[in-house]
Amino acid sequence: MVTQKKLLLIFRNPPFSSSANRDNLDIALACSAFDIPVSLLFLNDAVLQLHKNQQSHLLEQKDLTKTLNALEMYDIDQCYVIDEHLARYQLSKDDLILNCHSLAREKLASFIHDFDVVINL
Amino acid sequence: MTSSTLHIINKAASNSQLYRDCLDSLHDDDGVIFIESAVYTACGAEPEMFSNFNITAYALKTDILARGIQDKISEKITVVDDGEFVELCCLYKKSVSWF
Amino acid sequence: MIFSLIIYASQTASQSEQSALRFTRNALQQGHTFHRIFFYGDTVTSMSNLKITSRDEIDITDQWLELAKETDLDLVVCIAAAVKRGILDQQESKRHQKSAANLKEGFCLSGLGQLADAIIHSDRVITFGN
Amino acid sequence: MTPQIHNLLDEEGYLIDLDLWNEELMYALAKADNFELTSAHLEVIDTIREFYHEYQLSPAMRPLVKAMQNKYGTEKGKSIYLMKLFNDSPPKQAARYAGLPKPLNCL
Repeated sequence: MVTQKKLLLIFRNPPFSSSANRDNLDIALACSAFDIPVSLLFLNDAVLQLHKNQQSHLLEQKDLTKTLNALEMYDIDQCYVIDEHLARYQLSKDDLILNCHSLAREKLASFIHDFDVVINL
Repeated sequence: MTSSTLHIINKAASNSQLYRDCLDSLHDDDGVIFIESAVYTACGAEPEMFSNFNITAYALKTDILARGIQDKISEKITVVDDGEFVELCCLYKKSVSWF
Repeated sequence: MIFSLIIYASQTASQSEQSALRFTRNALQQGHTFHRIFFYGDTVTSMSNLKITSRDEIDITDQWLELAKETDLDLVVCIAAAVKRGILDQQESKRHQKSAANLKEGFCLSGLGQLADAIIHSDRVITFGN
Repeated sequence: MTPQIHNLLDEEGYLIDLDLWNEELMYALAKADNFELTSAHLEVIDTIREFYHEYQLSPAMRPLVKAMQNKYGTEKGKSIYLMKLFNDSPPKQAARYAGLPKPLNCL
């Protein structure tokens, strides 16, 4: 039995800017099928990916927020945002589609320190 | 072997948000290695931004030589060759890439 | 030490794939092994066998294949990323009823499960991206 | 398999144009496999279609089990229940009959 590694996926992009968020989310779903414990951190502009009321069809794109909502069905419930990053866009946790834990910016380093593998797309 | 993280950064310091996020992520005893365009950060006064932290900053020799900036590298930076970069990845428990 | 790499970088837009290649060569020289090299995102476009590299330039894709020949590297190209960008092996070409296949021989298309497997079975997972 | 149906499917038997799906086609697909769809199968196919509609994603095994559990309770929300019901991998076979894309992340 291989010991379980804790995986952190860091998101850094705003919605619609690149396929990185989609690609990172796909990693999360795949890893959960392999029982790897996955946490997601939405850094900076990536908090906007979680913003409610997006209308991706206006840009003829698939709705990534729908797939983000599926995380819970994959037993991925460890989602994190940084307080200061929410504040920058005048967002509160109520504006987000997912129930996220918020972290103080000063706690970021020790948070990342605890993981075994980090993928930062 | 340490329990700390090696941060691998490959963009020039003009990507200020990337550097800020990387700085926010630095834990005590972490290391940072500048590769590709990030080796420019190893020049002059730029490494100052890392001086508040108890970290070691490295820069990749091949990328430095390729850019012809070997005379400009700050004394605060440890220059490592390709083999030593691999060794660092073994020494630190994990890596986080910033790009 | 067992490494796996994630390469997430367009060959034309960045130096990252070359950095990854150099890293791999050096690690192999030191006696380390690689569980898998996983090509993801825009990286996969460089695995087209229709790509032309000018004769006075070095084709990094060929360099991977040469290295793999000597050392048995498992070079996996993410299937979802690949088909989206028009990189198809025979099977995908047939499946999607396309007229040709263009994945360079020596690379294999497979799912993200291969990345999950690499995370489980490697001591270090290093990302090279742009 | 009748030639008409065959033309609508890819190599692995998934529908190429998802909008063409209807119940009649679903039964025809199962019949081509010599597979009889019962009401128990229809519950899974319904669930998988609802899942896709909500999340734009064909579910893997675990989320399918969870969705079944949420809808029909613990008795039917078990992977062994689904595995007994289908002869191929349940998420794949149900997705084919449901006219949905192949679930992601299969090895």
